[in-house]
Amino acid sequence: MKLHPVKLLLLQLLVALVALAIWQVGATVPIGDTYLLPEFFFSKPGDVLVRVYTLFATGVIWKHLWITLSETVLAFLIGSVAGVVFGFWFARQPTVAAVFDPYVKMFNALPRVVLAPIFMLWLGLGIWSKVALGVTLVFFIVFFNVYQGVKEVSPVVLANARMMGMNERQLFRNVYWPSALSWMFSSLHTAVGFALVGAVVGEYLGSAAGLGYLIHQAEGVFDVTGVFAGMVILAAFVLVIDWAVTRIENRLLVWRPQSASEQN
Amino acid sequence: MKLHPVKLLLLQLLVALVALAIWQVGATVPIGDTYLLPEFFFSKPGDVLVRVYTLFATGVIWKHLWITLSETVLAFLIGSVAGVVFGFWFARQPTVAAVFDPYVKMFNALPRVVLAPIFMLWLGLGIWSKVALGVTLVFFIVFFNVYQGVKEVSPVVLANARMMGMNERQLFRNVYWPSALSWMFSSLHTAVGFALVGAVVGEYLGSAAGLGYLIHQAEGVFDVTGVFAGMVILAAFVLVIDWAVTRIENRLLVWRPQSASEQN
Amino acid sequence: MEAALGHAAAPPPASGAAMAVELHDVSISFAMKGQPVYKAVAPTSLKVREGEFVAIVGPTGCGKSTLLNATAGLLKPAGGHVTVFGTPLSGLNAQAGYLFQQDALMPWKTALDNVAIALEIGGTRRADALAQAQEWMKKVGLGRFGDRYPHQLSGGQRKRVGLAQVLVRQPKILLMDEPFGPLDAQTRQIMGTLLLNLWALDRKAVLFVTHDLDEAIALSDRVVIMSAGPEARIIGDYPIDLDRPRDAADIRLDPRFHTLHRQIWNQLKAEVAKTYGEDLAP
Amino acid sequence: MEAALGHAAAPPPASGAAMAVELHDVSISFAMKGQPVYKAVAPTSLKVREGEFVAIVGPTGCGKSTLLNATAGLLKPAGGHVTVFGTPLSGLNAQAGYLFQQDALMPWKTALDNVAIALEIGGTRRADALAQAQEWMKKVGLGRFGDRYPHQLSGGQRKRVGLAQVLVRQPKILLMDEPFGPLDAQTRQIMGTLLLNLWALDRKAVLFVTHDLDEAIALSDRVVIMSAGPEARIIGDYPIDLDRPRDAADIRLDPRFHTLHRQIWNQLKAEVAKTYGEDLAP
Amino acid sequence: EIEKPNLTLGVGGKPLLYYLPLTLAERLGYFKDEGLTVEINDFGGGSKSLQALIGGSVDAVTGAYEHTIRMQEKKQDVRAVIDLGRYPGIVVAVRKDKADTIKSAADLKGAKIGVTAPGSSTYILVQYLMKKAGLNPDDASFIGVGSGPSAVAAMQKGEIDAISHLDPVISKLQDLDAIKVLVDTRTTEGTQQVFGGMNPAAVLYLKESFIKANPNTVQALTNAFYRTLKWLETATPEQVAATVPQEYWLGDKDLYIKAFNASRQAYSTDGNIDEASMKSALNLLTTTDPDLSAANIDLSKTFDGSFLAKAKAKQ
Ligand SMILES: Nc1ncnc2c1ncn2[C@@H]1O[C@H](COP(=O)(O)OP(=O)(O)OP(=O)(O)O)[C@@H](O)[C@H]1O
Ligand SMILES: Nc1ncnc2c1ncn2[C@@H]1O[C@H](COP(=O)(O)OP(=O)(O)OP(=O)(O)O)[C@@H](O)[C@H]1O
Ligand SMILES: [Mg+2]
Ligand SMILES: [Mg+2]
Repeated sequence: MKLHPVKLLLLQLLVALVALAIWQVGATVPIGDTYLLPEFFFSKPGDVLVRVYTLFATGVIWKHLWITLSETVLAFLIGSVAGVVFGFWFARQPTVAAVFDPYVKMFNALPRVVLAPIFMLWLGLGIWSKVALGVTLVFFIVFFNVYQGVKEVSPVVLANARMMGMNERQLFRNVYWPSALSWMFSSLHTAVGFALVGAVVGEYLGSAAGLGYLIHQAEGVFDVTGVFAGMVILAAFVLVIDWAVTRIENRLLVWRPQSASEQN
Repeated sequence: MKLHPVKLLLLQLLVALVALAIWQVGATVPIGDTYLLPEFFFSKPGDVLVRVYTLFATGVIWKHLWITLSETVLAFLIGSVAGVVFGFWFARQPTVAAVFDPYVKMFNALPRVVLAPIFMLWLGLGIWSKVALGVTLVFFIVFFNVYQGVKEVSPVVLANARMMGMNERQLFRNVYWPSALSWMFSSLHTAVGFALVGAVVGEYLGSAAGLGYLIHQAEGVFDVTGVFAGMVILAAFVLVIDWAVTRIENRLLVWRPQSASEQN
Repeated sequence: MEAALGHAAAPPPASGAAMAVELHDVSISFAMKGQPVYKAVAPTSLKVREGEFVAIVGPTGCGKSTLLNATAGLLKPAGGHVTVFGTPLSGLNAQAGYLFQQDALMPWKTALDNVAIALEIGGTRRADALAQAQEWMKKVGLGRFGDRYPHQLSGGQRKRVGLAQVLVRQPKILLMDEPFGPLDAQTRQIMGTLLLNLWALDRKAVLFVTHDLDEAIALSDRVVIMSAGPEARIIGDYPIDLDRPRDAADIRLDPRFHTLHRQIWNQLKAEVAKTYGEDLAP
Repeated sequence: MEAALGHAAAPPPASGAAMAVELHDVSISFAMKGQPVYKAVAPTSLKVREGEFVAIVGPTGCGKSTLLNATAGLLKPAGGHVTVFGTPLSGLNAQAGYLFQQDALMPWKTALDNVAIALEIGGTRRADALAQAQEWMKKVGLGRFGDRYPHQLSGGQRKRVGLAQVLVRQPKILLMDEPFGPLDAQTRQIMGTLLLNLWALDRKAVLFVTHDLDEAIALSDRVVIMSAGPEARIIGDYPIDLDRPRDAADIRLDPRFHTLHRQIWNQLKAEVAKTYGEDLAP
Repeated sequence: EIEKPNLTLGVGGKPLLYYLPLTLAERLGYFKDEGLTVEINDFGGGSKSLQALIGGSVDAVTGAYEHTIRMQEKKQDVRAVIDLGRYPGIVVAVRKDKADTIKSAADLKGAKIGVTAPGSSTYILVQYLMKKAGLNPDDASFIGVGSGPSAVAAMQKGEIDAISHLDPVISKLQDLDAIKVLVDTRTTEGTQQVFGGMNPAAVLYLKESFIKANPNTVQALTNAFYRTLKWLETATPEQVAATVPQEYWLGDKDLYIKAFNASRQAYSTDGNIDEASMKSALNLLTTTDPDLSAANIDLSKTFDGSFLAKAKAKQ
């Protein structure tokens, strides 16, 4: 059942090609007299790829990429660490959790675009206001999952560990943490994307550099090719970060049985 | 250990009061000659509450609330259902999952503000473009969690069910679904907030009504009080939806042992 | 070693009776990350006739559960193959009911629902399924525990729900992994009698793993002994030529019972000693 | 019924020996949503002296595990209280080691780490802990299985890792819930001997739940019988006045063993019959 | 002698023609010539760049003159030092197929009008026009359509009947032949019709405290912008197109030149804001926003012409 890596790669490329083909056809072949993907809004795959190439070839992109990368990584790290810490804290302190529960949910529902000016006020225009925006996205995703993950710890394993005499810190290290790991990683895969989204939206709303800045510039002057080139780079980018997360995940979760679906 | 509901409510109110007090002091008492929470950016709690009251008293708010509610609920429902369906599908079809994995992650990383114009192009300026925006947020959160939830099904329980002769549909109903439920609900709590964020951001970027529209309008004329009033209403609003989710959750998860942390 | 047995009351499988399960040189290995492959079971053959009750005994960790898993189709043998009623097994063994060694109840269903679902998936109407399930819950002594969730039951109670869950479907082949492990001696006997009665009704084939030699001899037509792992093999195959129907309590007074018990016990003891020989000072 | 016992080799607890564990009128109830409260255990008193080995037997589902949970401090009694070495228990019983009936190993640690962690949390250096853990893994016959994760072990192997995990800490009070359940008869005896040796070293108190009456009598100073639930009580308390040290195999030949066995068995049988009386047609 | 040679400057949509002088000043190197290093931060909109100014994350903003008036009401002393655009540059237009029914602002009753954002200057201008035509602001519904391609889409898909917007959206729509212009405040004529005079739009504004503390810096900044205005006054469209980055060309140089030509009159030639223009701007606000009362506004505090005067003298 396990796919051969080369075959898998070919299939993935096939999907990409089909998608590009649809894009190309939608942008150039009219149905009736409307285009499915009008060039004005979607550009054309060829143009976008050429633009991506130019961006790299001229080296313009590196500065922007580097800034966005820093923001994303920082947002991801700070957000996940905070999510983990608060997730654990809330799960272990039911009173705290019960009292703050409505407030956490309220904050989670605040639109980040509105918060952006406040972050800029507090943190300035540098990368930190963008990091903060990313953190507000990443945090909640990780938080809720870790919280639930801790509560899902097997009661027998927990009882056993407590009977051994583990104190709260030891329980954390030896029981809660490993048990919540698969929850955490599940949330991290979503969180990686949202860290990037946060950074880019932050840049989009106010900055002097970064992928979001590039996209914003392009959007203002109908340079859809530029917008899509930015998004393509962004997408490629997240794969790299996610790959890193997956590596760490596989490392930390060696102990698990092959999941049922992989087995058959 | 379980808090008495009245005591809990009092504690929650206390937190709210402390927060309001900090807000009030930060906005009116200068430290040196800067304000911690300058009125220009934060307004004052009293003003905001008065504004909230006026919005309701004059009845202006209802139309906007109703629109935002519809968008949020639709985004939440469509996004979660799609997330559940695809989550299950991917978990049960490792080949599909492997092939599409990078694409899913790429889409998750696209900043929604950039997608907004495309949705408006396709779906118009009505509620559907906002719903679509919300869906793109909700979907990924639910999707990743359901996917993981299905993979975490106890191998022995699964083997037992398969030995009974369950077909794929029966396995879904009797094993995967109930087993993934706690994962799903964990994601739903985050998703509720994001559905609302999606709707509001959509309105913010282009619309004729809704809370996001109100907030944007207030922002345009530097009416911070209006912005905060909008956010307060929004926050109250999400609590209502979340409460509904929690009720359904408790209903569907009666079978679980009290979680370890509640027990002690 | 595979002599056909004559029974008095149980339907005697004719000498030429069809084979319910055959393991042909089945060997089983486990691959583990960063460790050499563990060859749990060496190529092993075993035949179980229709209507035959075979007990498997062996030192702990020798590969009994693994063998049942292979027979159930849950585990792909590294070598050899399994045939079920003559056809080679691919995928799951649809003819078999399997009572797992571990807890395998669905935690989100009540005990009664756990039993009823086994029928419902076969198409039985819910009301009928519930009625039959309740019957079986009574038979395993849990008539009043139907609306409990698994975590609200004791270890022995859960096992009995599992037993009801498997038996209610009346499968042609029964695979039972220490079904009576967490039960007291008295309940064990009651459950044993229950199982024998059911088995006597139609010509089920039973593969029964147990650590209780008395039980193995009292219930089965044949007792198979596995050697200690790794590369466990079948090292003994004893026909149990005691009359049927057997009374679980009285049978222990039969001198033939004691002879058999001693024979099997001695072989088993030697085998276990081997496992510990390497690890334990005598 | 609580006669002090004289032992030959095991340190005989002086008549006035301190009480390790006392249950004073402990009763236990379970509240379930939408169902009446289930009174599992009626007010029950039980005293275990330092250095005393008490076996608990009873019909399946009567409340043995529940009673151990209460002694461990994992379950708050509905009435009565528990004292440990004279001090009333609040929170967990820090003096006790508990081998659970269910699998309780940490799935994310290897077998060896599962054992070692029990020492590490007490402050033992990791290297020492690993060395001692490896000793214990050898003692339970799993010297070469240290680097396996629990899901890569057989049922009996997991149980033995659990046993090593509890014993390595050398707690003052041992609570063991069917510790040898999934082990073959021979391994059971080896483990029983291991336990007895350890117990004889220092004056541990042991509460030992088992379904194997032979085992209960062979190992313990006292056998306590619980009645069938709901509202289970202690209905029998038999001092086992057999000489120590006992040889697990030979003891079964002792006539006194048989007398005791018969007495206990009869009472137990009657009790089990009661459980089934309501559910099963005879 | 320049107090703060490293400046941060905020703008809400740098590539827009509305802010062309900024891009030109940067690309022509006039900031450098004045000894300034200017980092330009682009924000999601004009209001966000103002917030950044108030919050202290930028030193100066190129934004709407109207902000300086509004900030007085909020007790923030923000002053313009040079005018960049003398006309608002906003165009009100109707969809081609509605051109027969909607011929003037008075016909906007019941229409769906697209604006960049609720509360923004495009929104205010239509309201002003409607009010002058005797309509109530509630008589039409206003839809925020954003400033990018989505605005074009909204018109193309027929979701709005009329639009009040800026370049390049208007030029693009004209290029697509999708609209008919009702009011064009990019031109002298159009602006005269609406306001009877000038109505300053894009200006360079700073906090009063900053101006006080850094007069030389502000002077340098003003010099650079004044020089740009002078350059722009005489530049050919080709020169402008060649100066701005190619990405700003809206994908098509011809379109860009067309758009520039349409807007060219809107750029200020002398950078000054006279009393009449101020009043006109204030009037625009007070007419449409009942909460804003003219009594609280001291217009002399919205524009500080002293730097401009020195800049002129220097040239
Ligand atoms: N997933 C696995 N990976 C590696 N080794 C395994 C795995 N499952 C079982 N084993 C090994 O295979 C051998 C046989 O295991 P099995 O569970 O069949 O034993 P068993 O005879 O059922 O023992 P018990 O009586 O204790 O249940 C054991 O040594 C065990 O460690
Ligand atoms: N969480 C619970 N909620 C409700 N009832 C429970 C719960 N736990 C145990 N019980 C009930 O309490 C009784 C005693 O359970 P317990 O687990 O102590 O039995 P046991 O003597 O250990 O049985 P076994 O020998 O089968 O392990 C049983 O009838 C069981 O159904
Ligand atoms: Mg086994
Ligand atoms: Mg028990």
